Amino acid sequence: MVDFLTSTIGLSGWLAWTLAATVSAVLILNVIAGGALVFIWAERKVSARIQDRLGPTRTGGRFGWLQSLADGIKLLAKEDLMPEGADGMLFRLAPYVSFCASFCAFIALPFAFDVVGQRLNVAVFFVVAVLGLEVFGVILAGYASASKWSLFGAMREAAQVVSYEVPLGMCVVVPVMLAGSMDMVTIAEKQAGWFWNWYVFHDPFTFVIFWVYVTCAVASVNRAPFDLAEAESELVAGFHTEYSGLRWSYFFMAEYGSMFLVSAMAAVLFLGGWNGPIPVATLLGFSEGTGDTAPYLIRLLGLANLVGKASLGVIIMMWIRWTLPRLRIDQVMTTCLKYCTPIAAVMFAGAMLWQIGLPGGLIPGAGRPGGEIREGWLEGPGGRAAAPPAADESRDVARVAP
Amino acid sequence: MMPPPLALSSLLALSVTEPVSVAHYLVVGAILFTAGVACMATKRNALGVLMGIELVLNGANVNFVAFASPYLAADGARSLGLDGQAIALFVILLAAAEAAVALAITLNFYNNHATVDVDRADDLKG
Amino acid sequence: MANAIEDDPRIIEFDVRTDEMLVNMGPQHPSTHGVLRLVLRTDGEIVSEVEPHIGYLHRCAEKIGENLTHRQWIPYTDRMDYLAAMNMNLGWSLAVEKLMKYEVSEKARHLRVLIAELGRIASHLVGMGAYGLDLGTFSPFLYAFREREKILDLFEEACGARLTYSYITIGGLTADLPPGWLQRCEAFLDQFEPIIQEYHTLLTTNAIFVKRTAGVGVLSRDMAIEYGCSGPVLRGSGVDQDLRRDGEAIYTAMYDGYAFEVAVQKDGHYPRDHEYPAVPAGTVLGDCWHRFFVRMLEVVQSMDLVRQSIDRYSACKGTIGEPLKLAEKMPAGDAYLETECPKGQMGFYLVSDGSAKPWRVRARSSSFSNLAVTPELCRGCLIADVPAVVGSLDIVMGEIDR
Amino acid sequence: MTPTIPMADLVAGGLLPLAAINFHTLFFLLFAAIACGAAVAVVAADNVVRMALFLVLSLAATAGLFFLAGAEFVGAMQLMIYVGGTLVLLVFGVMLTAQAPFVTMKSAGGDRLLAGFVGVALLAMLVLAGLSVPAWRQPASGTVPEPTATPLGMALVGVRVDQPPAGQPVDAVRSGYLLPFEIVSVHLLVVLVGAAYLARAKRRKTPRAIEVAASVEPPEAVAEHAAIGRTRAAASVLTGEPS
Repeated sequence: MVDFLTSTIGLSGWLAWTLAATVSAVLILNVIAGGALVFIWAERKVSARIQDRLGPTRTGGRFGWLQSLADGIKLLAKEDLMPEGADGMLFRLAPYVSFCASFCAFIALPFAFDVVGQRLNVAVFFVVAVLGLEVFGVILAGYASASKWSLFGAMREAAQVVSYEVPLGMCVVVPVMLAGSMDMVTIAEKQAGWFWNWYVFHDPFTFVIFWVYVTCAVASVNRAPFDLAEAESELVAGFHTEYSGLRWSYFFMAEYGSMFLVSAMAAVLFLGGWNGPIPVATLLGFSEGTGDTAPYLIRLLGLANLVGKASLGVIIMMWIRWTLPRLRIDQVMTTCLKYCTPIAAVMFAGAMLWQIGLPGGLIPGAGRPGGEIREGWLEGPGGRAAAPPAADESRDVARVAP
Repeated sequence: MMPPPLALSSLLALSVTEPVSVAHYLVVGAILFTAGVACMATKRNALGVLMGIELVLNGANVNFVAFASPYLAADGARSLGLDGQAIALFVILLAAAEAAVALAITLNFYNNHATVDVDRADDLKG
Repeated sequence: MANAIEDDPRIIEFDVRTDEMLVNMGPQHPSTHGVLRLVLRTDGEIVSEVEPHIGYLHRCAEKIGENLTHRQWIPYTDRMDYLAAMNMNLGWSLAVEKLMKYEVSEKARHLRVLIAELGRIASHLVGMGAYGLDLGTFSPFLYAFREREKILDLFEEACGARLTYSYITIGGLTADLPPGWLQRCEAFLDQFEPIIQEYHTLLTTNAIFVKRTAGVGVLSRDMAIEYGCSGPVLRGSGVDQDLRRDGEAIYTAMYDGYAFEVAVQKDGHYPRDHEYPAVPAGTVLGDCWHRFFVRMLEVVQSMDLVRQSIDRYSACKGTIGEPLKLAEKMPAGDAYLETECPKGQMGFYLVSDGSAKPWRVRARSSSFSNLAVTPELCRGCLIADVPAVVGSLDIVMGEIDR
Repeated sequence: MTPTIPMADLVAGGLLPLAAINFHTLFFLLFAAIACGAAVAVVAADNVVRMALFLVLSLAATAGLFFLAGAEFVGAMQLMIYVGGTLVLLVFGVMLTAQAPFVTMKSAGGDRLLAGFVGVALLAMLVLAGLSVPAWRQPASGTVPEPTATPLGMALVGVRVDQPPAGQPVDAVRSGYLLPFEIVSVHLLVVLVGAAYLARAKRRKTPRAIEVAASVEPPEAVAEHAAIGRTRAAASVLTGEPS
């Protein structure tokens, strides 16, 4: 994008950089804010259909598709109340901490080949780490609200998220190991082709660990049946009991942003990323090199694929939420420590052994050899020349559009 | 290119037009380190003391990473390379281990004294 | 009780100095079924003591009764257990009829059974749905209300009201059924029967539901009797008592000739008159799951009774007869009668001085006694168990506070 | 990481003052300001929760500095481990100091003065030391760093791919970090076991219900004991000690 701005339009360098960075930041911001609007509307429609209701029908004409926007405007107009005993600074800051964490994690998420805010060499770790920061806002909110229900919610969330990061980290490491890279773009690229190239179908262990990941992801974003932090029948509304208006809506934007993020992570790590189940582009003879429009088309297709997969994940989370009762805190911890963690550990070891024994994956010839380790690295002096993985791509600050 | 004199370099530090040098990072590390030491010295809350320790270790880490960075190294100078980053990693790991033990000690102290005020940990005073 | 806490495997005792905290659950709280206020003394998530505070819905109904004629007080009984107003009407009417030694016509008797059992289904549906809500699942609540609405439609057709009916009255009922009602009622039963299986899938046999309710809030047989519990709460503890079979003659005469099995676990199993899901492992007789399950069984049992009463009612010739006059003079004396209401044994006591107004009116409510066991059941449980226990008692504050 | 912008291009753009901005330096200054400001705020704050918030800010900004210096993996680990660790600190902070008197524990004025004096002296020494080597003050060469995650991982398992000894085959064991890696792993395990042992769950000797019953005191006594906590009061009632 920077190249385009400088060479085609002739902007000076700093202007091009600033513009490119702003465009990607605004785009990501819109993905979260717009995504939250769409998903809240979808949640209402999905829950309504599950429950034999219609949901919103009138706002914005058919299907009530403007309902969340109307709600947003209502929230803007509402008074931001703060309890008397609250710690003012922390109370005001908490929603933004949550939101910023959710926002920052999107920076490293690839939406399609080359459509990524900042291609990071350690993207997977970065996303998991930054996503863990979201809980910080929740704890601050719970503490600063000066309400016992809020404090309960915050403590539950802290215990839950800190615990679930362990199995989540283990699940995330498996695709990293298979791809030999923590770069999400590389991981997704390695799964190109037919759907049996996806890491979820790589071997039995990855198939199991995918479901462990799903469980842990639902728990780490606090969705039912793990929504203890805001359990309305026990804790009134948990950590956001005392929040109203725009500050409250920031928590929700963060929650829906995180839901989309973990779903997109699942798509990238296990479900082929932006590669569809059938390599349509390849079958039609499109490739990066053909013509001027082909790269755009391929990226658009990839974008649709990834957003579709991630949205499907979000919808499934909604489906679960409107079906299952809530677990109790001790049961949530048991699920994590007695089931998810050991299973993830065993599956991790299994996937590792499989990688040694049958590096090709379950279907012979389907998988691609993983790893960035060059042969030359192990050979000594000459290895240096062949050593560095291509560093060209990862240097750009903004690469939202090709 | 000759290195600028000391007085000038401190002014240049705040200039946004010049590329940063290792010294920039060293100053940041020094500030973090000093803040950590001050934190350890003044806080009565055991958790505050722990936070001070984390700051000190972090300050040291900044130095390691700065020396390890080929980007920051001046022309022709050899950076510490991977060694610096590896040591920084080990520091982070050990800091985590240290925090776990320190928290356990704090917890036991709290159990026995119903406070986390380190000034009251004076049972061994003669 | 100290030993029970020590031996409870669910309680993890950390050797951390902790402070206890008093938390007000209610009177404005999403899961206290109205305006119940529970003061919890908690140590973190563990509840050491629960104290129910009542009286937020007190309306002096009994005192009002001394200033109205017997029939004029019927609408006030509607507002006691407003979820089963038909059964409240029936209880008061029978008590007055007992004082007068009045006997209603055969057709009115069968119609009363029909209406009372439909009312029991409606009440248990609310209890079941709200219990799901207490455990954090929203959808069963709406599924239950969907079916309850159909019962309310039937009631509306019969008496014109949807919540406070005053339909069953002293000396019979205010009106006979409109034409075609019985067919619509049978159509409802046919349509409702398979839906009970859905409830069993969503709640009764759901793994999370069983985890949340099995072994929680165990009410022993002796304690249930000591505290004067009644209804499903008593039967859930394995006490074989149902006033429709064991009550006073004037009440049991109403069910004369009706075949039904009391929903209670006898000799290790529940009645086998229908297909029911098996009792899951981990449940203890007297826990929340059994109380819930008894209610589910009673829904089926009431459906049987409704079908029987439809046959008998349509076999009766003639009219249901006229109810007594609004200001009918009663003989001097007193009478007390308990009936089996959905929530338990509802007793009405009245003293008459020979005038048209009772000299003294007293209602003995089942929810009041059932609520009284809450402190015993919630001692040493987790916060999340409190709504689970209170919900399983299925209380109605209108009846407790009167 | 931002490549430096050629001066000539900027002059041609006619926007010299703005155009001369080195973005790497700009972001460095931004993150450095946050890191240092938050670190000072940790010292200044009295409330333990606020302290934790500032600490997280400082650590996160430091992670940003690591990213700027090309140490992506270290930066990500910093975010993950340090911030996660601080989170636990924060939780403990809230739990252990929930009683009002302990949330803010003010340091004595003299202590602060002394700490300030020593701190300034230390800072001056460190800064002077840092600036004393001319080579360190030379502006960055701007060599684009290579991604270090994979080489770092290789180094940790004992294979150095970045600095092979000239003219010799790699001596994996000597040049790698396999041994330190193993030591640290075992160390972590030992520490985990030790910490779990120190803070292990122990059954109470006195049944909780008795303690609860004992803690029911007249209001004045409760108010008096509020500063040292309810349980302590309850314990003293049980043991008969004056509290």
